[in-house]
Amino acid sequence: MFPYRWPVLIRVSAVRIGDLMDVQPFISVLIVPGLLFTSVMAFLYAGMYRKVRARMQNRRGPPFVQPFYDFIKLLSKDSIKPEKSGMLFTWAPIIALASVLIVPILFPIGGLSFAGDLIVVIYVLNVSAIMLAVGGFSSGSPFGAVGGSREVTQLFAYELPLAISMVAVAVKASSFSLVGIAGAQEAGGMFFYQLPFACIAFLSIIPAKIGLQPFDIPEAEQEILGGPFVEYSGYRLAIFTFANQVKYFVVISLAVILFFWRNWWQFLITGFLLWLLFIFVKIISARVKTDQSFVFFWQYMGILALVDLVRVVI
Amino acid sequence: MFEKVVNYCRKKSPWLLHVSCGSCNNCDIEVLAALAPRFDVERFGGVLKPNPRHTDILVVTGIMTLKMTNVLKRLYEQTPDPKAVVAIGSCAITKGIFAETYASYGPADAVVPVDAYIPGCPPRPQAILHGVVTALNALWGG
Amino acid sequence: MEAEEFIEKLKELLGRNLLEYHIGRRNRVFVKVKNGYHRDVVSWFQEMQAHLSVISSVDLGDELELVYHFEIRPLEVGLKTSASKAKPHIETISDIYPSAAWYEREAMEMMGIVVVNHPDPRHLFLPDDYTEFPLRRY
Amino acid sequence: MDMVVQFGPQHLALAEPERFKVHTEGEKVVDVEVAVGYNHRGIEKLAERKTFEQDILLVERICGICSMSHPVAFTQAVEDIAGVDIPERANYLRMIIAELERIHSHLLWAGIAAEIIGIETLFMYIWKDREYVLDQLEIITGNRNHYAWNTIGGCRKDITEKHIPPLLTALEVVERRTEYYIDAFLRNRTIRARLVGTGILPREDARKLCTVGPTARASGYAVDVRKDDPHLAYDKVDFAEIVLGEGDNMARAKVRLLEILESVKIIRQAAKAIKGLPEGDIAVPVAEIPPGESVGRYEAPRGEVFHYVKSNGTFYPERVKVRAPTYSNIQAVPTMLMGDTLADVPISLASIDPCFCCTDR
Repeated sequence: MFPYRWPVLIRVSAVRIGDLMDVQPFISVLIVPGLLFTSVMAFLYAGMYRKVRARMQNRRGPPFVQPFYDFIKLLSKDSIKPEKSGMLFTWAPIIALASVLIVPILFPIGGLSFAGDLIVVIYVLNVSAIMLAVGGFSSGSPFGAVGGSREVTQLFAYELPLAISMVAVAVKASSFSLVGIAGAQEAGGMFFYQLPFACIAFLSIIPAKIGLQPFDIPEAEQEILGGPFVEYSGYRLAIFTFANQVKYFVVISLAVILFFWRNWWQFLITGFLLWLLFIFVKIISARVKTDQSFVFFWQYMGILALVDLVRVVI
Repeated sequence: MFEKVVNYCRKKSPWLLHVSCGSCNNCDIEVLAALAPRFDVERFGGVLKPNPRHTDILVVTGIMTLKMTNVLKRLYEQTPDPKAVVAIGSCAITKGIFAETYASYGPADAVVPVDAYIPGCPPRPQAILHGVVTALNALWGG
Repeated sequence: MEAEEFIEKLKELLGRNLLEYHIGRRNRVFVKVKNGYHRDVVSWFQEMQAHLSVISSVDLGDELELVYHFEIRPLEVGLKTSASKAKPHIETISDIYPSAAWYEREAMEMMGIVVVNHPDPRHLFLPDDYTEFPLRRY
Repeated sequence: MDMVVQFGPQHLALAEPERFKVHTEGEKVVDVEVAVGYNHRGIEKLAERKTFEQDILLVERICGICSMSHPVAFTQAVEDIAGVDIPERANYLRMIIAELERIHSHLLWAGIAAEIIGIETLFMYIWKDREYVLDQLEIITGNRNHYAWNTIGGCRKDITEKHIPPLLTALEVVERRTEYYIDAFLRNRTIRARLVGTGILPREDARKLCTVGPTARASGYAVDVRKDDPHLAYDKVDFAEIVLGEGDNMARAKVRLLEILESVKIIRQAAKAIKGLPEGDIAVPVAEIPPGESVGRYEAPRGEVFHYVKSNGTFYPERVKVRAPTYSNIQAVPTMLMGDTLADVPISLASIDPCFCCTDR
């Protein structure tokens, strides 16, 4: 999967979990916080989402491993490529998945780390959001185009508060790397009570980033038939939905690392609890319109994040 | 062995597309009632999907009216293989009480190949679930 | 306004052109008017803020008849005009009641009545290439 | 970018096929083209080839979720022609089943509206509670819909003493849950953000386009056949006619949910009145139908159902004309959608509670 010749210039940081000679970068890329662990967690998160949602609607709901069944079934179906769609139609889901899979490698649970990896995280998460929009545009159907444009407008909406709150955390921990932030929190206690406004701003962005109610405007099934996904089928759709499910896990654990970090097993538990919170928010809220989400992010959340940034800088 | 696993996964996650071609919307509401908590279709992994690209099973109701028939044909062609068609209600099976009408091309199997028939006017949601599940077992059960 | 009073008013308005009328149970009133005079009756109804329920078309054998159903609060009025099958031309009332446009389109495609200067005389329920008139009986 | 988005014949938000071509500039709706006829089954032609008795079952299958309104309107028209007065108890029986159907139809609409704006949970809750009403209907009439409850001259079955207690307990549950849903629709911020102020139909347009039912009453145009032309036993029970003024999607939701509470009140009064009447005489035999014509009107959950029946003395009707409430409400949709964004189109379409199979017959 990953190029064998991993670029030598990455400084291999101190290993938390046991010293595993020089095979450690491959383990951290392929197994622990990397591909295997992330995909298992992604399927678990998605399965939990459907089961808890059903249980809250007093239905029995599907088995926990349902996303796994859906993934295999979608892979086995034949994938139709509309002739009006461009070359990016096939590459958009692959790039989206690849960009989302990079983030967990930088997690402080035994993963690789280097000086400025918080910037890489911000950039890479945006790439996957843009790839969703590109997929929508390249699918050649009006619904896909509307879904793509909505995805881009929503990206602008939540980008400002996201960047500000992350910078606030970085300045507080005086280090732009996740390991550094985690270390600062282990020393000085969790950030969420030291930076409450930035925490609120970041947590409110997550539904928009993942595409959960009340901000899942791009994939609004009822209005534009699934938005960017409208023309996708077969393995392309499987990759796109898997990329989405990985994004569930990645963004939630990013929130835990930035604000609620104590040690690695507490990281897993808080991740599940936070995910429960977001499922609950999805269940009780309807889908707002694009302009309403724009107002919500720019006015309220932007100012909250700014307040905290100023508080930290002074 | 690989084939068994894939067939098992296909059986466990049927994504449905509901196409109403001139029905009295009682069968359509019973199909929606099959989603409701009392007869939850999601227990079998079933989800109602918005467009044909994402679906495996076409749930068809109603007599094939003049305007709706070629829409159904196009939807059938847009659905990727492997797919199945389930005809719900006596209208879709034998045109029911509207047998001598001028405004129909014939029951569902005159338009698309049908894999399972669920009689009733309207068939109860339990009957719809039973029909869909038996269709799944027949097609990919093994 | 009771049924008898309504008929008196109609008689003054139309005189000889009021061909026949019939008062049924639960104040249903059916009034037959000569073709062409139904527009001024309809505009009188419009002044009284009548509610147009529907326009039905009936095949009387040698004539095609349009029945305009209005609801004038206590009364339920059926205003009938008819035209011969050879030349089934009846004036439109969609400029007075906009919702009449669709009912007239249906009468046109189902019964073959030609509604004169109708805003958009396309087929409504039947596909566009459907030529015969299904509801004709004789 | 001027674009044509087509809410095609097959769409998740519409349970039945109907095509709406929406011309938009950016996300603002500029013009709407409505295409009907996908559900046209030629029922009026069929009705002329079947006898009056068979026509009742045919007319019942015009629409599945208002399958009590068409038979009631049809039988009333035929009874007017035959000059027959149906027994007091038959009027009450028909009214109880009609109001039960109004409850389950309004609950059905509330669930679908919640699903369209995104709250799937409210859809699941509402449709779970709708099953209580459907169970009662099944116990009394034998089928969840298509009750085959009417015949010319009265009813075919009777509501006996043992049906009443479970019916009243089910009504308690439904009443309590409806109050919860009214509270949910009015207080949930995200629902308010989607429903208030969208799909506005001013009173003047509602009157000019002759809209009927909750769509008209939500815009302040007081049209209710139960009050204007009292049929069945509506003049013997007291209930409020709910008329609001805003005319937006939230007003239409409020009208329907409040009407559920009114229907529960009506059924309670009817159940009490039925105890006094002798059990058993529920129909009057009708020998033959003289030539004549009449109009049957009934307040269906979506609006006024209108049947014009003309008979020629034989046992086959000369002409049966059916007008469903959505036929006139759908012409108000373009004026409602003007100026809204693309995201509001599905909820505004659903707010008139469209029943396209009634419209196309």
